[in-house]
Amino acid sequence: MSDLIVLPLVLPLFGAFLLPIVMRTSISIGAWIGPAILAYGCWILGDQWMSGTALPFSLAIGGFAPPMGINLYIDSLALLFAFAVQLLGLLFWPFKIDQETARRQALMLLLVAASTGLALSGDLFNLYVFYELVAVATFGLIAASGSSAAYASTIRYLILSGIGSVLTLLGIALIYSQTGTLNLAHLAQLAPEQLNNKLGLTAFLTILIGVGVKAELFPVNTWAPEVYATAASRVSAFLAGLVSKLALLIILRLLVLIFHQPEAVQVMLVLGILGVITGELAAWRAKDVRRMLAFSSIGQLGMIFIALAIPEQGGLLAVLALTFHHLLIKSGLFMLADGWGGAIEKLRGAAKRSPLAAAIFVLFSLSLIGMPPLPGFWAKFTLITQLAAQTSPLYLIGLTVFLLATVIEAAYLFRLAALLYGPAAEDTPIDTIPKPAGLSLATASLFGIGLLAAALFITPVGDLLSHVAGQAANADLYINTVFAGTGGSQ
Amino acid sequence: MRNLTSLLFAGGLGFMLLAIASGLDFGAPPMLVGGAIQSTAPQETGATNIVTSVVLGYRGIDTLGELSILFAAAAAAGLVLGRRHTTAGTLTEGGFVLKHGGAMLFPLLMTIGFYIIFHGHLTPGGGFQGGVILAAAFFLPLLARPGARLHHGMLSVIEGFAGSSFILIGLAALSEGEAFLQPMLVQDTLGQLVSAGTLPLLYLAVGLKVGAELAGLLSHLAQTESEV
Amino acid sequence: MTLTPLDELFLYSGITVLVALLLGRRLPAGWMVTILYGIQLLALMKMAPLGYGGEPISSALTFEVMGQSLSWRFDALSWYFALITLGSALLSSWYACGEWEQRFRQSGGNLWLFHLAMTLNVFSMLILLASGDLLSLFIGWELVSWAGFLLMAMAGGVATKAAMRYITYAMAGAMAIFGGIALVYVSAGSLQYEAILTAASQMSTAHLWMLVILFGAGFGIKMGLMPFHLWQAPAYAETPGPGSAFLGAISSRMGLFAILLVLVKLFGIVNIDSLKIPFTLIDARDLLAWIAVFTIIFPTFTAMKQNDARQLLAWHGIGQGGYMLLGLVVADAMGAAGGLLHVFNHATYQAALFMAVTAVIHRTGTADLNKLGGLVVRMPLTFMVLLVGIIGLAGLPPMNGFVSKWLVYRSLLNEGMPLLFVAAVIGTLGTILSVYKLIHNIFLGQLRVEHDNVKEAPWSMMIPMLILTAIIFITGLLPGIPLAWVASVQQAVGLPVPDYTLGGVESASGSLDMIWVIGVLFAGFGIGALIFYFAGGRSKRVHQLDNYAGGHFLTADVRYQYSDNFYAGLMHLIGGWYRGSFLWLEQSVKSLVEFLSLGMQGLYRRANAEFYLLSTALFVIAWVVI
Amino acid sequence: MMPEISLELILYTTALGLISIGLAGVVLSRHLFRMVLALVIAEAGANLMLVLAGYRWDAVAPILTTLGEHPPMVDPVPQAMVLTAIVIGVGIQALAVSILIRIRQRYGTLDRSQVAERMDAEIADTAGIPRDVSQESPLGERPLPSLPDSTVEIRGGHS
Amino acid sequence: MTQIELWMVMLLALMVLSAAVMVLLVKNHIAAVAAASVVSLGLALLFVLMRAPDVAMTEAAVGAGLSSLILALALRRLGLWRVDGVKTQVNLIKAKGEGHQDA
Repeated sequence: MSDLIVLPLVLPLFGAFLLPIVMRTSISIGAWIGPAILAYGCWILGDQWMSGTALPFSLAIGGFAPPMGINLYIDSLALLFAFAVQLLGLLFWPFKIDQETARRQALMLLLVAASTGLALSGDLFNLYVFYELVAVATFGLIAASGSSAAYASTIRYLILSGIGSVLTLLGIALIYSQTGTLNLAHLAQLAPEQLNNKLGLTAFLTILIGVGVKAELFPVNTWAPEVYATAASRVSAFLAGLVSKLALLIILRLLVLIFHQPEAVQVMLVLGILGVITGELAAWRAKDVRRMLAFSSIGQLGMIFIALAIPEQGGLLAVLALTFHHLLIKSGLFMLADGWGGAIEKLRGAAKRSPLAAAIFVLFSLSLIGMPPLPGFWAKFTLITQLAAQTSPLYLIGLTVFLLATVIEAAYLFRLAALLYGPAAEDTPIDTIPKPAGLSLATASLFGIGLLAAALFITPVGDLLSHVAGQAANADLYINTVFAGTGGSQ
Repeated sequence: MRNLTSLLFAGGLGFMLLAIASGLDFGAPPMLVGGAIQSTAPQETGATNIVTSVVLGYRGIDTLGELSILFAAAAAAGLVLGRRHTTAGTLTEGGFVLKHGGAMLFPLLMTIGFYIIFHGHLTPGGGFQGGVILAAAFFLPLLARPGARLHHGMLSVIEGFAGSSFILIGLAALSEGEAFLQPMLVQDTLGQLVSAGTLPLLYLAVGLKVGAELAGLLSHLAQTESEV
Repeated sequence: MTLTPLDELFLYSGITVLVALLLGRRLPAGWMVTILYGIQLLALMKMAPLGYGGEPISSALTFEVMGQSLSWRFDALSWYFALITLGSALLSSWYACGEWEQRFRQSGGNLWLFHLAMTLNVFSMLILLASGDLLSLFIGWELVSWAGFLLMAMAGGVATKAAMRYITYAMAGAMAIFGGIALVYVSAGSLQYEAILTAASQMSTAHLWMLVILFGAGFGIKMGLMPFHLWQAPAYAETPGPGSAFLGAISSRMGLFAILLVLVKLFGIVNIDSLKIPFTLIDARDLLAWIAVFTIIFPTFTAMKQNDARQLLAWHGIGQGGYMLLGLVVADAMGAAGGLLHVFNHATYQAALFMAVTAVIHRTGTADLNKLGGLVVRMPLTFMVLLVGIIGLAGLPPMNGFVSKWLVYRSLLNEGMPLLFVAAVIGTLGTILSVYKLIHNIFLGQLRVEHDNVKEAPWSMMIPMLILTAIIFITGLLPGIPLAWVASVQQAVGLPVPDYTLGGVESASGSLDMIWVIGVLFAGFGIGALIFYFAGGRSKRVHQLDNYAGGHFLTADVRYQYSDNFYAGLMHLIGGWYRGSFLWLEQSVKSLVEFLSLGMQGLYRRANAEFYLLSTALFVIAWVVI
Repeated sequence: MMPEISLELILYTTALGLISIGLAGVVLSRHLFRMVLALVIAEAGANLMLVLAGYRWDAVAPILTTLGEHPPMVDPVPQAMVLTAIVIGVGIQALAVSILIRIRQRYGTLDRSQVAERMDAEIADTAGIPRDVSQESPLGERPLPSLPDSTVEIRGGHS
Repeated sequence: MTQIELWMVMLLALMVLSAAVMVLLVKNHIAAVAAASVVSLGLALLFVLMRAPDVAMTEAAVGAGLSSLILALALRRLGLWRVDGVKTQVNLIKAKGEGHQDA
């Protein structure tokens, strides 16, 4: 059964390769391939979760024992992420049928496969490959929206992310030169002796900056506003919601397993604080919805980086809570932006045109700023208690910045909400006020329902997250799981 | 001012990295994984070219990912450049040498390409290198005769089947109860052409896919548009 | 699971919200909601022993989330505030039923939203009041903030702007509290009140300072304490009539409740007293006292300048909050009793005043003090309500405001704080002046032509007002009734309790018995009437316009009443120096954010992302390597 | 037989030098095509770095020429990874130039700042935002914000 | 590694680095592409010396061959295929103090 876990990773690739051929013969059949594969992937992963197979376990690809071959490491966290990838891939599926359907859907399948790979893989270079695949598929999907601005933003994103991958590759080369292995578990074993030095730190930092491009780490996140403003909403939703979190996952794994140096954490803390400051402040003045969401996303990820900088397990819990919360919210908000994407001023009175959308927006906003019964509050509560418990004054600065940023966030989100519920401008008839498309609205409502469900069942959700965090924070468990069959690395 | 700063920054970064890198023990790599692979690879995969056994065996999924990246890049480039309104227009007609040389080179390049692919597990070279040569073979006529059109349909069919057969070979191992992409049919005839089990098949798939992909990409780039 | 009385209260309150949500679009919704408030009040009465020193009642509802346990309970403090909350909700809702509702609906108001917002406010306030630990306190706090936002913002236009401003302030406050909670959690290891109580005595001075500042600022924002008071008046004034009566009566008192609970009960006023400010003679408690005094003075004088009746009342609401805090901070038996009693008293007359003004708006369509006058002949009952209300507001006998203010003054003198006393009296002076403006400009003087056929307020509005009037007078006459509740509150939060009687307070330094006071007062009136009568006094009715000025007979369409720009001369004397300084402060914070935001946008808009990457890589690696 | 320091230095300098030159090129170029070229160079540097990670003194290429005993070989793993990285690089490069072609078609320029400016303008246009400020114009030229609403009640009532 | 090889490495390194600088400095785009392919070629030779024949082959085929071909084709379609360097209007690295900077 557990061998099948490789299918959600491979089948989308398979589908992507075959899609152009099938589409050539029959578009109607071809259009079903992607959703079917993703639904199957969801089913396999869900089944895996339900069947209660002992997690975590490790799966050697090609039957080669881990340090030599590549292994997939499946713990609750990876499984959750993989499931989220497949599900969101399904929800954000580009259904539009036109001349380029085959290519667009193939790219989407590739994106899903690569994201699943990022969630599951246990090898540093393999992660790099999937990271690049995510990048290329992303570029294609962003550019697919076809506007000139989309091309321009794509090339800027591409170049930035290209430098990022060069730096990542450099970091990988440094690590390999030092240790002679790239398996994360193996590295985790060797790290205390071999990577606990300047070289290890440099390698981590180059990887951090490289991967940070996708994770919207300040200051390599300047691509985000323009890309989110030009790409199709579904793509933006997938990027802001999921891909950034997967990049975070890489950093999280590296931190937990390999790099325990306090300097590594401090760098992230400082960059995270700067990210929060710049993102939230820039969002304050944003004049169109998408860019506002993009800046807010930068701020939110800054918060997650601050959380990531907390060394204890509680910090990890905060990271996970914030991550999944933001995943849900930002995806939903970007779905709303499909149709509401234009200038904020144009949305005057939009609540009358589409009350459901406005209500969902308010719900998301409330959760985003941490209104108590909603899950966002618990995520933020976990974060601030952890932050306050740290002794270094830098964390207190982080706490202060975090709190102030929340105020600013509330101000701009509710400025928009007030606009939505306010009267329409005199010269605009109500029919001309933009309105989210039906499908997007339905998807957004789905996220809203998910959010409410999480709020309702916050106790089990919280327990689940604590369990997941506990598993993810346990480096020894990781090592032992990966090397269980071989009884050691040597 | 900014130019100067950037230059200084880049130089400084390089210098610091150099300082870091000079701490490495150059020329004596730890060979933890590499050493282990060297000693077991010939038995496990049956390939004498150990790089090949790493590329297709130990790190097979990397290669799959890499193929996907190439595919994604080609698909994305296709999406960006589009198919409409393209004719191979402004290329000037190739001269006599180019035309006939191209015609003569085509079979030669094909042979070389396939040779490299099939000997990938024995000698340097393999699917990628061979694939590039195949692509060149397909592309050359286009350069020589601007009017000629590459058969895009054909290419994409080759590409799709090559890619999916890579995965199918991997899945076949899975259905045999082994791990995904586990090498099968390894004979004990190290050094022979038919020795490495499924590896040459995988490399063939890689080569065909790379060749088709790149040829398609090149022809996309070579076409000029009438809509400009 | 057995339902405790507290659970029943929550249940009824929840049902009220549901009724408003589901049936709110139908017309009798107002009555249904009112009746449900009544039922809630009855449920609260089941817990009446709490008001007389009974044992706290816990809710069966508890949660365990992420290692935190949440619980809810009622003690004397909660009960006292809940009583005021439900009372004002009941009367405001009653007031809204009938004619006001119809008018509101005709003018395009969303009645459903109004009822929903009101019920949500009440529900969330009950949750806040019942909080059994800091976390549930914060949850209730946020709920109250957002429910208030809903009620304030629903009128649209100016109201939405005011509500936006409110929510920004409220979020800032909430975040201060949130930070404070995090610090408490770290030092106490738990958010249960018991754990905090034990931890508070061992906290370092710096820690305690930080907590006092964070919580003080957070709760103070809700109360409208001095530097953070700007949001309150516009927000309350723009709320639809009965809503403003309700909000004005109780909403900002939630801040006082939280201050009582956290600063006074948990941290202990003694601990706060020990926080000295270096190089000065004052400590944190003095600081709070002075903030309270300034909160009395400045908003009161700002109120004097208002030309909108609702704005005037709302500004007073801020100032009156200062008296409550002042009394509490003095924290001796009488002062604390005065502060707490003032919560009740203020709720009664503030609600009555807002209702009276709303009634005037209902009949005349305006609350602009420059466009009213002489209404006493058309709306005598409303005039009476307003008169009683302003006597209470000004703190004059025989109304209840006098009692609480007397207690505060008395304790200021007892504790030897003459400066504070003088300052508080200055505040009262401003109050008297400005409430005179209110009653004069609305009811006295010349009736405007356009108001010639104005009628008395409808009975649906009148009855709640009269009930409030009666309460104001009765509790003025017999302050012992609320003082009993106040005493048990003081006991619950660990403050000394005064000796109270039915008519007032007894103490060594001076007693108060309102029965005597009022008796003497009315006796004086009676003697005056007798003298007037026996001296042959006769009255003669003349028409208001039966007169002449400057050699001309008067006509109804010429204004000869001095009401436009009332107190212009006085304003000229005192105004100017403090005017707008807080606005300037607020504006400059906003500009700073705006400016920074512009800078950040520039940062992200520039095309040199690669340069950022390069320099970050350089600095980060340099920091590590070197 | 002569593990000299100089060889090591030369090779690392080459690899890191290529990366630095590439980085500097990306930052300094004003032309998008040249930025792509610079990226290619930086990638080449990273590849070299990776190959260096597997180099071993006096070893042979990782290909078995004789069965049984064989001399020490260099590490094959980095070589396999470099193979992958090179192909990835060329894929991205192809995508980049095809996007460049489109940009050139639409905007008529490949100058970095001009493209950025046009993109900003286009984003603002599609969103429907009037572009009040160009990013070059100083702050002082922006219109002043209107007076706050709160000044109204200080001035006395709302009329 | 013999002395000759050492010299070759040195020479190649010099060649690669100077070609890389050339890529950024030359005005003509064709020349830049050519320089880039020189970099790849030099690297391929270096890889041979580093005992990495597979990589060398790939680098030669992909880096020097294919990549240059792609870039050249792109140049043609970008309209930058001009042998005469003077005609290219685009400045590569802008001279200092000339008009607005994007910093």
